Amino acid sequence: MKIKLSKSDIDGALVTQISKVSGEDFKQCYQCGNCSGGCPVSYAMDIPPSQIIRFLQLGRFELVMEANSMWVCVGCLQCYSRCPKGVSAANILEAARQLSLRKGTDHERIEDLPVSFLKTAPQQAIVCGFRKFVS
Amino acid sequence: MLKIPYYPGCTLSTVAKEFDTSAKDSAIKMGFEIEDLPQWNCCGATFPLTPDNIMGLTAPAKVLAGAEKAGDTLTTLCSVCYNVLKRTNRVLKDDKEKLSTVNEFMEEEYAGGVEVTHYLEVLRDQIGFTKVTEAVSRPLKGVKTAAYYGCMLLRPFEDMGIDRAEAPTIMEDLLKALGATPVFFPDRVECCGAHLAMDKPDIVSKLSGNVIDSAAREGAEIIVTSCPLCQYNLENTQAESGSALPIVYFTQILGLALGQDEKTLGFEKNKFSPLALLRYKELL
Amino acid sequence: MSRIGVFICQCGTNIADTVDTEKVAEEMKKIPGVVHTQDYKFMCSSPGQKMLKEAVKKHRLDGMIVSACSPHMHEKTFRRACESAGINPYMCEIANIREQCSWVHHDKTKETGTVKSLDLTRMTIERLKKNQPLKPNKIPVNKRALIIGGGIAGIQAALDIADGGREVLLVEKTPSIGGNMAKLSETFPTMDCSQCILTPKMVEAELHENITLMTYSEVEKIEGFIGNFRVTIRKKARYVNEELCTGCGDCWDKCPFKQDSEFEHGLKKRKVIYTPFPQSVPNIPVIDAPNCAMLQKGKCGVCAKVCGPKAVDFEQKDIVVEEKVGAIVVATGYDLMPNEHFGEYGYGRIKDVINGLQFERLASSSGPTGGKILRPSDGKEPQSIVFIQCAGSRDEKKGVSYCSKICCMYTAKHTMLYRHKVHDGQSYVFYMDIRSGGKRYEEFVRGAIEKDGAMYLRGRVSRVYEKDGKVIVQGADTLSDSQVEIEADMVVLATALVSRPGADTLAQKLGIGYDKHKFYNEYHPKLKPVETVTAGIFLAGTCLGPMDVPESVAQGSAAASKVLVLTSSDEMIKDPTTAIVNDFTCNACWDCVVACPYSAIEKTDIKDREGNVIRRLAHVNDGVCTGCGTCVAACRSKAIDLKGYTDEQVYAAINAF
Amino acid sequence: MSQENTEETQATETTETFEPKIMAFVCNWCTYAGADLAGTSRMEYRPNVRIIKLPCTGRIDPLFIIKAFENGADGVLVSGCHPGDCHYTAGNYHAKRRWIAFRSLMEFTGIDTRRLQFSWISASEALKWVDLINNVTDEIKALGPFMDFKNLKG
Ligand SMILES: Cc1cc2nc3c(=O)[nH]c(=O)nc-3n(C[C@H](O)[C@H](O)[C@H](O)COP(=O)(O)OP(=O)(O)OC[C@H]3O[C@@H](n4cnc5c(N)ncnc54)[C@H](O)[C@@H]3O)c2cc1C
Ligand SMILES: Cc1cc2nc3c(=O)[nH]c(=O)nc-3n(C[C@H](O)[C@H](O)[C@H](O)COP(=O)(O)OP(=O)(O)OC[C@H]3O[C@@H](n4cnc5c(N)ncnc54)[C@H](O)[C@@H]3O)c2cc1C
Ligand code: SF4
Ligand code: SF4
Ligand code: SF4
Ligand code: SF4
Ligand code: SF4
Ligand code: SF4
Ligand code: SF4
Ligand code: SF4
Repeated sequence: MKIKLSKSDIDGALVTQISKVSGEDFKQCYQCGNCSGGCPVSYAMDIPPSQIIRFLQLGRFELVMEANSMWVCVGCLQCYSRCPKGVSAANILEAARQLSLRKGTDHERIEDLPVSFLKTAPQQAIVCGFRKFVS
Repeated sequence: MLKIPYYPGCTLSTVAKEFDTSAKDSAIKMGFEIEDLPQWNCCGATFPLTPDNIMGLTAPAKVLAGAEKAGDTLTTLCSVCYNVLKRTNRVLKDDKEKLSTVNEFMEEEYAGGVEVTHYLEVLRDQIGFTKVTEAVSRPLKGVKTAAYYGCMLLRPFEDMGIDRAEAPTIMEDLLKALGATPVFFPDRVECCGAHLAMDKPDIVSKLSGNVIDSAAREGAEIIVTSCPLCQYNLENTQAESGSALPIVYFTQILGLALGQDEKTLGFEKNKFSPLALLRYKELL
Repeated sequence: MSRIGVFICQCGTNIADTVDTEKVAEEMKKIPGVVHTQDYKFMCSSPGQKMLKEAVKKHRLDGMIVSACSPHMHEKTFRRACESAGINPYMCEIANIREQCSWVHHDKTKETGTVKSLDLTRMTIERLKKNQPLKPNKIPVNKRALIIGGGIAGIQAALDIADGGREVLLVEKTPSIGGNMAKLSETFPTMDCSQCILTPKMVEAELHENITLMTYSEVEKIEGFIGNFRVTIRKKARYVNEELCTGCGDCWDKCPFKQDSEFEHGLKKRKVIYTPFPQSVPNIPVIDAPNCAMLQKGKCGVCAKVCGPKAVDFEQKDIVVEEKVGAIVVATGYDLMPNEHFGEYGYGRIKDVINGLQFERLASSSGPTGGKILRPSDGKEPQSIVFIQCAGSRDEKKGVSYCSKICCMYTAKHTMLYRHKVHDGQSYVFYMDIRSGGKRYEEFVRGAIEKDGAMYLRGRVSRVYEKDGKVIVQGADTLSDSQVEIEADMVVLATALVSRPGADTLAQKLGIGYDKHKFYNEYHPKLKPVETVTAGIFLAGTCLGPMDVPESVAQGSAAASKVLVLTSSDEMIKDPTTAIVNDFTCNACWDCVVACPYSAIEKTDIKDREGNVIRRLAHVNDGVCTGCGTCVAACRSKAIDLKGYTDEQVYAAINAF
Repeated sequence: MSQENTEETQATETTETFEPKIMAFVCNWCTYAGADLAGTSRMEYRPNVRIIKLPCTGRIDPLFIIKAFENGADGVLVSGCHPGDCHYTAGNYHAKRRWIAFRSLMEFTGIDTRRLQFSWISASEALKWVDLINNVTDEIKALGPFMDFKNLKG
């Protein structure tokens, strides 16, 4: 990948917005990779958490929004708990989800879920899932 | 008798009823009572991770407002409820502005006067594990029991503070008090996959599978948890993979040790009941 | 040697458990020359030592063996006891029957330990028979010190030594002391202004009654050894009489010719008669002779005409002086790697690609732009600057293999200075690693990133080129796996620190070691960090390798303390274990001279009464010799021996085996 | 073991009961201190070695080694500071060069070079010292007594 980097990218509006929504300052992250190292699902992400933050540092908002990472993140807070800088990748991915959902596009539809799941699963799973995946 | 206001939450009122009843019955055996809040609503089952999402705080805030009327502490059992209520409470206590915004959306105002505790904390800090041991009539001698904490009971540490986030012992200490042999296994604070059960079952199988393998390798015979979603994910994964460790709520094991009739403990709902094992060990 | 006493220590039960000390004492009595033997519970205790002394008197001993713990433990104790009993301390030898016998052979029957103790004691006795009384060498110490190099390290060393009451001669090659630190704008990690903290020290050095400054001077030759060096110094002609000059500046105001200023790294011109910078110490100009119209072509002389006190002196010549000093501190500092190393970065070709010290000058309020960050090509304020770290460092192929250690820090500093001066400017830093070990250093770098918004990119820059008035930088960000291109207004290279040109020549004159990068070698990197293998010569600052100001200052002080220790007494006592040449058998093959790692052996001439050289001989300088014995093994004529470890002594021990 | 009774016993010795005599030339700063440390740490090793301490391996004259063999050594050990660690900066380099030359000389004179061993042992390598002594003792034991020089001296 080739990036042309300029001040307007780094301070881009969308990046600023995701920073505001998540409450996280991307500059804090020093790219140690602990979050990606501990994230139980980074193996299934298009872009692992630390690199998500890297792209945001570089102003590459669109890459973050295209990746599946935010939908795979399970919100376990492993990343945040162990981050030496107290940066929460979880918050950042949640913010990405929020920005996507707040546009009104749902990530999941209740109709698509298996009936067996809906019948047996603990309520909390369904409630939580809908909070994460539906606007 | 000491009465503590208690928030059951959706799942414990339905799918995980046995968690609720075993805890209530056990409490009585130990000389206290947990009492349902007269009125409650779903906590939302997820703490909003973006600070600008104030709406996400209103549901748990309502619970807290209700609890405030019942007393100054509120106890819970489900790890997720505990997490959501405790973190919300913290935010509202620390951020007066947020508190007043949230109050604008509620009929009853919350003043910030509730302390959220987990049933485990009640046992450890208010009752004391030695008292628990005294109440034990059926020690679980030699039962190798693994405590699975998962995420929500512990993280983030600065908000939850129930125990050390990476090396907790509260459940193992309880197990010891019950006469069981706690099994410390590496994956006990790793994630089970949680709500991904909804649309990414393969991820859940993998994560929960890791947890079970990790416990099994250390010789666990039973796994206990305090989260219905963990219980669900672990049990389902096992059903798929063909291993057969009983995965139960810690209160069910507690009930057994306190000598409750095993028929009241709801093991029939488990895919793999621990009763056969306990009988084999001549503990029943 | 006839009357030897042998004392066998039991060390409580430490020795006695596995060695039959009584038997050893008995057996040793049978050896010719041994007149007294005794075993005892604790030889090193006061009663034990008293016993030794009494035995010396009673049995009229002239040598003794103590079979006890390792000589590393109590050799000194027993030799002192000997001395106070009136025999030469070097007539006392230790047989190590504890660490190397009783403690490593656990045979409770005592058979093993006893047999070995017998052997060890006997070998030591035979050796002792060949011992000669030795006298520690006493070397007179000249209390003056020479400092070579007047950067911050040298200045610090000079001030500390001078404050300690010793005379100091500070020799600086350029017209002013101050070194590289004088060029810095503000300094990490506290961001205080470099001039503000350095100038007072420079002035103090100039005014200190114990310090003699010799600027515009160089050391040409060094002879002698610790405590007794003779140094030849060339004081280059300044063409200005230092006594008369008042530093008024009329001369350089009027001089019609200009040259690039070395101090400003070409960002500004200076006159042909000049001081390097306004705060120069001494504030006395020099004439840049090769460029002076008067000195080259005999036309001009403007400076001389305008000089009120008539200080300009075109007739001045270099002066060569010889000075005697007892100790030398070398603090000759560093240079930045020269430009030609950075073809792909366009240094020297693209005007807006500069190095770190040039940036310091741009940022300095006394610099060519008065502290405004303006790019050299068109004097415009750059809206974006790319900093390239490890330029030349950590580049085994084209540059140097080592890390220059301070460039991570000064680059972070530069981004801060830039942000403070150009508020909406964006800086980018390409780095391989960020090395900010040190008190408050990591926090400093994080401040540059988190507070001052420097964009750090993990990767090296591959090339830099010009396009439409912009400097295009092409590099990588390995963290995002991407190739990165930045259109910058200016590029600053965090150029490698290298040793001074000529560092090797100076080292050879001094007889000190240097590594392949021509940084000077410390005696021991951990335990003797400011000493050299040549006794009496110490090191400080960046001539040892890259380091920052705090470290350079610490080393200056450390070297000073070493000098003060050395000059604390009039004489130096040295261990008598030194080599000695037999004048009759030496055939002047110089094998020993080559072998000696300390250059302790001199080639000397034996002259007859008329002064004709009749013979040449090796001669060991006791002041320098460390007693390693390498020369002895090298000499094929067996003409050189090591006192305390003579061939005779060693063979005696072997023969007793 | 005094010289007399060594010779006495040797006559009747079989390889099993043969206890070799080993002479070690070591430098004062590294190996001697390492051997001391083995003692301080109460390690145990074979008792066959006798140490001669020298300031530096650079002091070791090849003739010392020959002399040791002449005097009944069945094996000789030379040990000093690791390259680069020499207390005297370079003494051990000189020593090394000398030994290399000496080894070929040994080969030439027909002495089994296994009887002469070189090693670098630092002041902290007590364990290495112990292993070295044990191994060398075993090896020399296997080679049997060294008779050539003794006979010569006879
Ligand atoms: C761009 C840049 C920024 C820096 N910023 C900082 C900072 O913010 N903070 C910090 O702590 N450090 C900083 N440093 C490092 C700092 O410059 C050095 O640590 C310090 O100047 C070293 O001092 P020194 O006395 O060892 O050497 P030098 O300053 O090099 O002094 C050596 C002196 O010896 C003289 N000399 C050389 N050879 C001879 C000879 N043969 N005879 C007589 N005299 C001789 C030289 O002329 C010179 O005056 C920076 C370095 C660079 C390159
Ligand atoms: C794992 C590790 C590996 C290392 N490896 C290396 C290496 O390979 N190379 C290297 O150069 N460095 C290494 N170091 C660094 C090295 O250990 C230190 O630089 C060095 O030991 C510091 O010595 P010191 O004298 O400053 O402090 P210390 O060694 O801590 O000594 C301080 C002494 O003061 C005593 N003391 C403390 N308070 C008081 C008091 N109030 N009154 C009286 N006495 C007191 C303490 O008991 C102690 O004996 C390593 C460090 C670590 C942790
Ligand atoms: S753990 Fe924290 S600092 Fe490290 S990469 Fe992740 S977010 Fe950045
Ligand atoms: S919260 Fe999300 S990103 Fe963080 S560790 Fe858990 S799954 Fe990974
Ligand atoms: S002299 Fe050495 S061996 Fe003897 S008692 Fe003292 S410490 Fe022990
Ligand atoms: S040389 Fe003369 S004119 Fe120049 S500074 Fe000195 S006194 Fe002034
Ligand atoms: S004589 Fe030389 S230094 Fe003086 S003014 Fe002329 S050119 Fe300048
Ligand atoms: S200090 Fe930093 S910039 Fe300088 S060479 Fe080392 S790693 Fe590179
Ligand atoms: S090696 Fe021996 S003979 Fe040769 S110069 Fe030195 S002392 Fe004289
Ligand atoms: S003993 Fe060592 S230092 Fe002394 S002269 Fe000989 S080789 Fe040089």
